[in-house]
Amino acid sequence: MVSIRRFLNSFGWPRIIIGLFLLSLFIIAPFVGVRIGASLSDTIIRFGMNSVLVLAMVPMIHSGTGLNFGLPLGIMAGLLGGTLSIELGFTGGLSFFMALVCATPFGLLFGWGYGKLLNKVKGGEMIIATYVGFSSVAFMCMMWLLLPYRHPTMVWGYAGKGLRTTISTEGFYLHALNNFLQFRIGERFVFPTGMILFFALIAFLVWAFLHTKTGTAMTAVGSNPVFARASGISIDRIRTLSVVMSTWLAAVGIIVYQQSFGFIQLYMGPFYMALPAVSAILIGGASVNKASIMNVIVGTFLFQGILTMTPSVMNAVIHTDMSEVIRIVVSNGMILYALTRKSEVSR
Amino acid sequence: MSELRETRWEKTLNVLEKNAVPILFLIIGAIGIIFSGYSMNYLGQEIIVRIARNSFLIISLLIPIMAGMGLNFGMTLGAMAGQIGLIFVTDWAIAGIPGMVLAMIISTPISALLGWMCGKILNMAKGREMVTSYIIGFFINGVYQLIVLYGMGPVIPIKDPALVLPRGYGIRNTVNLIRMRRSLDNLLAIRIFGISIPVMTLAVIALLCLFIVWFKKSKLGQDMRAVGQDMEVARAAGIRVEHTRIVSIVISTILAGYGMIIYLQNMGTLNTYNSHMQIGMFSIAALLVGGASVNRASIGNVFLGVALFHLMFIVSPMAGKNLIGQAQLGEFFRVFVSYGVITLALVLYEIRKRHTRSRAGRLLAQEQLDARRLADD
Amino acid sequence: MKRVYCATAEGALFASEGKFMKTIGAPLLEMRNISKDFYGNQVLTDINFTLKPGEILGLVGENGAGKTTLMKILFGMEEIVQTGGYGGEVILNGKRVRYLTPFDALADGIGMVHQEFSLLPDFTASENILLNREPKNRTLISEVFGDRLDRIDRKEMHERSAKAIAKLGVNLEAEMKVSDMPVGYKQFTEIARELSKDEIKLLVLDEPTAVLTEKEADILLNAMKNLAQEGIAIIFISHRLQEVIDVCDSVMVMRDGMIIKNVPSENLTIKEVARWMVGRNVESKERRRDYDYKGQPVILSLKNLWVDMPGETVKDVSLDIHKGEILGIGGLAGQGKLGLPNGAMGLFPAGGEIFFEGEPLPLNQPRRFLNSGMAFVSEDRRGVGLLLDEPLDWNIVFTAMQIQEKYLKKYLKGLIKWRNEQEIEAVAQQYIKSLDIKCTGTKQVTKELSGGNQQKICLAKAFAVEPKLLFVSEPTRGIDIGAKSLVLETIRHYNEVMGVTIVMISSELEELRSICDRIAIITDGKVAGVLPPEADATDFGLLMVGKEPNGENRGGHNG
Amino acid sequence: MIKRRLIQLAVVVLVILLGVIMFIVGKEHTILLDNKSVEIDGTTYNAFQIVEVQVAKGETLELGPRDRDKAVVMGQRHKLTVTYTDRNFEEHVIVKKFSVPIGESMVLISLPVFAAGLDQSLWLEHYEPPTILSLSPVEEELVVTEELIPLDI
Repeated sequence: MVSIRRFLNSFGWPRIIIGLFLLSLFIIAPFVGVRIGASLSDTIIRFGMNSVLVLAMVPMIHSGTGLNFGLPLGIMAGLLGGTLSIELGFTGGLSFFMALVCATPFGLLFGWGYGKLLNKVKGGEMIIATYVGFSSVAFMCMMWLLLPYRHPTMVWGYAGKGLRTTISTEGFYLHALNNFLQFRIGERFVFPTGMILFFALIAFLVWAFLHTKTGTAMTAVGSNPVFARASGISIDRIRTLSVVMSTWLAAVGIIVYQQSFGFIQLYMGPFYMALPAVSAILIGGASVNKASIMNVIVGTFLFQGILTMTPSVMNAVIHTDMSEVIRIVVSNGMILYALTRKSEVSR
Repeated sequence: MSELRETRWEKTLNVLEKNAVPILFLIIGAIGIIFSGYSMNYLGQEIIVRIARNSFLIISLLIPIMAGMGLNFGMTLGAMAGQIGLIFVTDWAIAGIPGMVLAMIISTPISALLGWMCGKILNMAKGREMVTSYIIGFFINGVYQLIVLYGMGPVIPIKDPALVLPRGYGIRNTVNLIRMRRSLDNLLAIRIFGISIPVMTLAVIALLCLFIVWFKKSKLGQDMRAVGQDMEVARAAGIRVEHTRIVSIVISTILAGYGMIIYLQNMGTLNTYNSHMQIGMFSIAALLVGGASVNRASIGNVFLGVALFHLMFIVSPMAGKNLIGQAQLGEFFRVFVSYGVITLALVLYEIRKRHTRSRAGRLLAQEQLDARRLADD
Repeated sequence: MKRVYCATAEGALFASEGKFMKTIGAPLLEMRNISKDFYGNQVLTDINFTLKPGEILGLVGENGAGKTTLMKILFGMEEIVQTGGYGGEVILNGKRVRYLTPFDALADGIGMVHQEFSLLPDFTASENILLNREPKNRTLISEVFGDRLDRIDRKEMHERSAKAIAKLGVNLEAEMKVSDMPVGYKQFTEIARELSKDEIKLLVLDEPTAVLTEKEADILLNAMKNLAQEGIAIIFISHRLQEVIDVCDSVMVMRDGMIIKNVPSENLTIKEVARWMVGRNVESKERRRDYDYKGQPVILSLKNLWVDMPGETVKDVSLDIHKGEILGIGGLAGQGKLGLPNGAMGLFPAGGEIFFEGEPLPLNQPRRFLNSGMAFVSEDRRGVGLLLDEPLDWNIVFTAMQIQEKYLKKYLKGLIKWRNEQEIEAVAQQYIKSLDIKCTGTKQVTKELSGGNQQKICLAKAFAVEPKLLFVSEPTRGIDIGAKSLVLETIRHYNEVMGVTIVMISSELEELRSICDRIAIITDGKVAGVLPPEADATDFGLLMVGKEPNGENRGGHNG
Repeated sequence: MIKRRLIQLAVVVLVILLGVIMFIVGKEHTILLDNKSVEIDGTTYNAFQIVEVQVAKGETLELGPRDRDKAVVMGQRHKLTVTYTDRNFEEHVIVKKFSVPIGESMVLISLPVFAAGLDQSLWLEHYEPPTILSLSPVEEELVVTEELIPLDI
């Protein structure tokens, strides 16, 4: 009994509630004529789309730099990468790879500057990260208008310049991963093997990094910076590194997202993308200063599961789609819960 | 504490750093004016209108800052309460000043409740007030949508078909406030050199300023300043820290509600699902532009802020058009600047906090050097 | 020096007044066989004393003698209540009192001025003095919204605070902002706050003169006398024995939670008091080697080191440490002994020069400190010493791994440095055995261990880097007797077998004397003197209060 | 303490009262003015050839036979001015105060009856606008909840 209670506390009530909620959705689904197969594969696809973005939270949380509300900054790098690879005329699977390549330098650069900034504002990271994200989106809005892109599929037809608000990845890296080794069970359940494998690969890299000397140092910095400092570790260096990693992961994440989603959304599109990612990892059991790959997987699955199931089930049951509202309440409620918890670090 | 010797350069830097934001905006504004080519008269009129329109909202931010809770991103809560009030009076067809007053009366209890919740939560997240209040804004926005988009119609009776969505429940994207449009502004408005001045609105704002000044002198104001400086000392002196913090948020929220009503009576239309979110961000940006910081803000900051920020806001699209031939660029620019300035102000604040901390060390070093120098001669 | 004589003169003169005062009036405060234990370890045993109105009682004793606990009991601090209250009874004005919160004590007219200021920097003196006791006027609005919207009566406020300041007899401008005040004035503001309470009967001053300049201290001492004459009783806690003897009617010396002496202050000598303080002049039984450190080369030398460590400021320390010795560093809390190692390692901003094995070593760079072959076991175990949320094996190997790349598998010519879990496991096991650390296994999370075992982990962490010189700070603080001796044994073992030079910082003099080759006493941020462990306890006591053993005044006011 | 509670209670009551007053004073009413012949128990009141009507200080409306027009007013009590010329070309001006019952958003005033100087209950009646159910399906408007770039603030 006691052990159960301890488990529940460690796992956290909100997670259990959300988990049960999702479970109940899956149970109700067939009775209201929603096909499990389809919705399950939807969930998995959305999982693949978002998991890397959620993974982008891990390094920064590990180094104690807090939740990465500045995710959009990394996404900007990803957008630059994607558009560049198209502009340079790459197509098909290659364009996906090139997108990653082109995004990398931006990711590293942005991350480095962002990291330096966050080192200057220890204690106030999260709110500042939020606004760094917003500012970067707004700034890039101007850039999308000004940058000399020419590729006909991307620029406004009439003006011949200035990027469109949404660009189709059709013919470029659309489903570059999804279709790789894809298989289907029944006529509705489709499994995007490639995308899941890709996530597995990236996740493994992060996991591996955390087992190296530097990775260990990063965990220590997050767990107790003073201790790390007393062991001769330069906290700022480690933090900057973690921010660079997070930013790069965000860049990769958005490209993976686009290859499945089918569109590159520019301008204000990525504005609020940080919040779902943040709440996902929190739902997965992470706290403001502790996170693991497991949190990412669990969280993303739960969160995306709810996002896919609520609309269909809700519609079927009460004929009104409240999923949007539910999303807002659940995700922000989760973030609030995490912020108001006494942070686990015992000092 | 004996004076820390700093080079003139360091001193000037400090001064610049303290006023970095307003200076920056003066420059942006000046450039903008030149390229937009608007007439001074037009700009003057616009600025006056916007001071009347926005000041009240921005002033509502002052009290939490006094209580050391930083920028109250949760002011959106008040804005929502105000909007709910307006929706009701519009449905009941109450016009003019009575409409506004009634809307305020309706908004008050809602604001108070939301503010109290917000305060409670913020007490659980000490040290992270800003980001928390910011998320609370989003969270409550979800609840607001639940009520306005789904609740209004079936649960909460709304008769006027002009308000309800064609599908039969939920409020439309925009609510026309024609019945009370400018009713406060036009009340004994006067014209001076072709610029019409909404005397009544300004009078109301002046009244609020007096309230703020008076409030600072009250016991509660004193307690808030104490709590703002050091919760532990305040608690040791027997001040109810948590309660005081909650009250400061409640007051701020209620004022924000009233501010929103004044703001919307000038706008004339309510953008049901966006006005409140936008106004929160822009009010905070304006206050910071006025040279306020996370822990210091005065009424002066408010008016300077509104003037400078909105100057930028007015001129940038036209300037963008004349410069690169794209008005849209200017619109993006002003959004960028709004977010950028908040970022900048927050960063400067954090840096300054560390700076003051490091001074102590430098002081000690200086004393040691002096001591040794004395020993030497 | 000059001021000491004049002060003594005042003292003598005043002592007689004191006597006169004592003769009148029933006891204001009486404490009857007070005792207190924190979970079985006795910190106060059978405390009895009385205090008359207008009496000044000097309370002296080493840190941990129980002074603070006694005062906490008097004030009914939460922690006392939470840890199961106390034995005996406190009698105020003939009626038995037992406070549950400090506010009750304040209400009964007991005021306390703490060592660290509790002032609001942006408030003026008067705003601080009357904090939350401001004079108010009702307003119409407060009728509706409650008292808290009363208007503060600034004029009245100014007058009342000015009156309180006047009682002190200092020229402190009531409308001066605290942040603009010299430190002494802050102290006065604190005291004025207590005096502004009309019902004040008993005033407790904890180390009030520590931060004051000579002149300010004199003003304060005089003020105390004036207050006493007005019938306010004062308990004066101080390490500046001269002042205590000068100003107090009687001096109460505490040690190990007991009252050693409670005597009138007339013709007391600092020497006596110091001896009572440091106490038992017993030779500790431990065998003590005589190690000829002078014969050994200097391994580490500090030159004019200053350290900005809050509460433990080091002002100007020059010290040579010889190879292979165990150097003890003692002194009273707040005098700077802890600042020394923390500054040397660079955990706090420091200045001056340090040379390790002749090489100059840059300050404020922990990395360089560790690379050079030194290690530091911090006194702040939970804050600095450990990763509480991580398994203990991590804690043990972490520093060594980061500094010396131990316990790592290298791939691709060291491009990838992988944690070598087996090695880590092994070394953790080894230390668990050698220091017999009580734990469920190498993967147990550190915060679950007892204080003693945590301390051993800290030591293991330091040993794992195999340092040439090891700073050990308060190694036995807050751990049980068994662990204590084992820790000390281990330290000596490493010194003798591995030849590691040890610098041990401790506030327990006996502990230092039991294992060190020589002991430096830090007072007021400087080295007051260095003595052999077998030196007379009195001399240590005198050094701690800033007096040369030969009786010549040295301490007093940061002189 | 009791005193304060009472004061607070009083304030709350006052505020609510204020609200009610505002509701009444600010309520907008649409007044339909009807110039049709009506028959009330036997007697017929003929429509005017031409009649000028002014509600409160609003604009003056001209109504021919079987005309209907509307005036929008704020609050309850209003002055109704009716000016007409009868068969023997005498001009009559009738000025009368009337008050719209609370809660009514639309009332209909029959001018001939009004002019005949009968009781208000006879010439002022509640009016329920016919609900037109449009056969053409109204297109659903899309709700925008995340508009990030406002045109003006």
